[in-house]
Amino acid sequence: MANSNYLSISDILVTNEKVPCKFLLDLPKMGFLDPSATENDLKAGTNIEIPLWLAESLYTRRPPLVSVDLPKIYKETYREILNADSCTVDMHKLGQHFYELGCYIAKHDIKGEVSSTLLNTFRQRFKMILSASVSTDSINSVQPLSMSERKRTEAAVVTERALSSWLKIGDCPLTTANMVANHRKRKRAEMELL
Amino acid sequence: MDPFEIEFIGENRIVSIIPNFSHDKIYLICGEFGPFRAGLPMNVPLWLAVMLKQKQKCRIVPPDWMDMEVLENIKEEEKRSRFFTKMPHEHYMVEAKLLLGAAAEDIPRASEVKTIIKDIWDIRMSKLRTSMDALMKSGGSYGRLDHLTMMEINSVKPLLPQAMDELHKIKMMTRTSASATLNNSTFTQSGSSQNI
Amino acid sequence: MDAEDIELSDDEEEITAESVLKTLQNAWQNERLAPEILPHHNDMVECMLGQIQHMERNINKLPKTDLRSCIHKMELNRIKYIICNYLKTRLGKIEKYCIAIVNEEKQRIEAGTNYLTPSEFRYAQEYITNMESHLKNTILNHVPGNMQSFELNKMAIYPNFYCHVFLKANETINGIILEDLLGDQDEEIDIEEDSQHILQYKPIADLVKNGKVQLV
Amino acid sequence: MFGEKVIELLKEAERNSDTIDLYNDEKIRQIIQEMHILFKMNMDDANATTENKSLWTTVQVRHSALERNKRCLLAYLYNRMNKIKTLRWEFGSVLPPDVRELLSDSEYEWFSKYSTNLASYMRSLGEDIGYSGIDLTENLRPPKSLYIEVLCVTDYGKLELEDGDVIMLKKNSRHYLPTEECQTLIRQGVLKQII
Repeated sequence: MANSNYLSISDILVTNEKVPCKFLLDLPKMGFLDPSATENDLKAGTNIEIPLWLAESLYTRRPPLVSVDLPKIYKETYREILNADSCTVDMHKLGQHFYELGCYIAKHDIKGEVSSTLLNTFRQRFKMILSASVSTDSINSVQPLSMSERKRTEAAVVTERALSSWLKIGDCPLTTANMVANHRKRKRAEMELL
Repeated sequence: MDPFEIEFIGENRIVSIIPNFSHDKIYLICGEFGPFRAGLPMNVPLWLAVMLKQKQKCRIVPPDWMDMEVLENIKEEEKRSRFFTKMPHEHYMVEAKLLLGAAAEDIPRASEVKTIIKDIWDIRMSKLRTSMDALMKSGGSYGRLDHLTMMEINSVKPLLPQAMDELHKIKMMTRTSASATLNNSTFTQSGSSQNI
Repeated sequence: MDAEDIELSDDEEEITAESVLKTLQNAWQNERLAPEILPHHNDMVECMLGQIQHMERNINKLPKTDLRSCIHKMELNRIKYIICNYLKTRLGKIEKYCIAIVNEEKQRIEAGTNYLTPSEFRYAQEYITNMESHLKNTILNHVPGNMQSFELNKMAIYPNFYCHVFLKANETINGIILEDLLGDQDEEIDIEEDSQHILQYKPIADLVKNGKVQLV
Repeated sequence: MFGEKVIELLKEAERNSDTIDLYNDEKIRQIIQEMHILFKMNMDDANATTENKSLWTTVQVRHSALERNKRCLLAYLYNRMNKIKTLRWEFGSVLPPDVRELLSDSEYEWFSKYSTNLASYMRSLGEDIGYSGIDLTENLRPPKSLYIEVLCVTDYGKLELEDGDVIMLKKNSRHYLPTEECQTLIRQGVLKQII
């Protein structure tokens, strides 16, 4: 199936994450990509972090202009921690887009272990999401989640709430449309600021 | 789907009422019902039963399963079994909620009935969560879910199917790197199906 | 006051309004739960609209306080809800996957196996035209020359056939193949009548369309 | 220049997923401006590649940045289009002025065209059997009862019911109305169902 991501904002944000790269050839006039560089050209051998989309486009040239290294969360030290007990890891701080970025970056992992770490981590942390979704505490009380984990949890909480209110309420209430309500709320907030 | 939509589907289920009025057959698009004879039991769709009850035009005949003895057995069985047991029918929870809501006085020991049905529901919901976790751990690509009712299935959406989608996406996107080193992978992928 | 049996022009056997309603309700449920747009059931929709119209005329003849009037009205509201929700769900998919749907539909029209009704197809085409002209007006006509093209292929969004769905089997089906991405051992499963499963949509897409399974 | 500005724009859009923000004309203009600068540099360097072959790579890198900017701009617009669609379904074909002014002119034109397309689709429903169309923005919730009790939230004015009765919808007034006839007003936030 063809890629459906072109217009996806979340995919754009994922591919905007920075990854460490080593430049293999000189790149004229691109010195500005390296904040510490003083020269106009970017020299072969320079190690810098650049957004994934740029890294990919440089990597896919023939010959490749860069070699892409793994961000630290996917490196061996972290992989060991994740495989042991991923539920203790603060994904909010270490991997906002852990799974999504991991999928893109896996091909740069020579050992091929990123894939199993991703799957393993996902399966382990699923339990956290599961319990967070039925917990009465707020989402923030669980071990910090990655962006997509958070979205998943929020969706599960919505389902859970809908179900428990269904169990309580007899009638199927008609309500104000979402956008209408939110715009009105925002307008009220703006009025109060004035 | 929204629980109210599942309820809407469940409302087509046929239940028995005893009308307090007489009327000829009514020809609805979903079928013919009647004739209505005051005092004589007859079958109508659940939505119609609730509507007539609210207009005080009928009494509800409690479904066979809405009986403490039957329910005690179901509860015991559900507690004992590792799997989901067969419920009285696909929409037991919808029927219970609507009939106990609109016609509690027609159902003997209504408040006990209500409590025990909620107990059964809670046992099943907690079993469901355990099963979801087990399904993900065992591979997360296929599961069998006999005897789960539509409302129960709906309660794991979108969480379970989306998590399975995500697992599949990770496998698909990282396939090339993974297949090369599958043998020394620290994680074993089980293709076997999980019964939940 | 009669919900008459109606005859659908193409079919020889007589079909009751009751059975049409059931089919439509199943079609609605499938449409809600399937990732892709399913073949339309316009004949069912029109048949029900006809029934509604007929019934509404009759209701108006009844005294307002007549019990039957409330009952019929309530039933009509239920059917209207199904129809509206069904059509709206389809529109939502048509909008989201417009480029992919129109491309595929053009081939299907040639083969006479169209999924969309003529007005849905018109709607989809008009939707793309409007999208194109808006994006051109705002962005594409203003960016540098070699960036101006409206790239349908890139913009297309496809339904995810690999997403997981819940189903109940209407009959026993043997040999559904579950792909195993990491190993080489695809798994083959049989599903018995009335059993329920969660699995990928892809291997069962045709079974949804021919009514052998029901999405739940 | 390498897509930073446009990311700010998208992050902004992502933050407020429940409402639509003011169309950021200024930023869009700046981004397009930058694209022209990049393009100009590329034209110049492309002409110089005969002397300096390695410049060709630089041209290609800038080209990627241009493509990236284009993608981001389209994603920004597309995301807003989806919200504007929701506005049509929830507010109806006439937008309140304070919402209308959040859209650019071209967006408003798109809104109108969307609305027209939708209207002609809805009109076509059932036309073969003599129907005058179906309003799909109604019947949004599974029906429960034919009449409901509602509270009026604003001074709305007169409402004529199908049976010819006219009622006055004043702030804080309570009414018992046919569900079918007040569901749209509930969606628009004029009435509130009392449960």
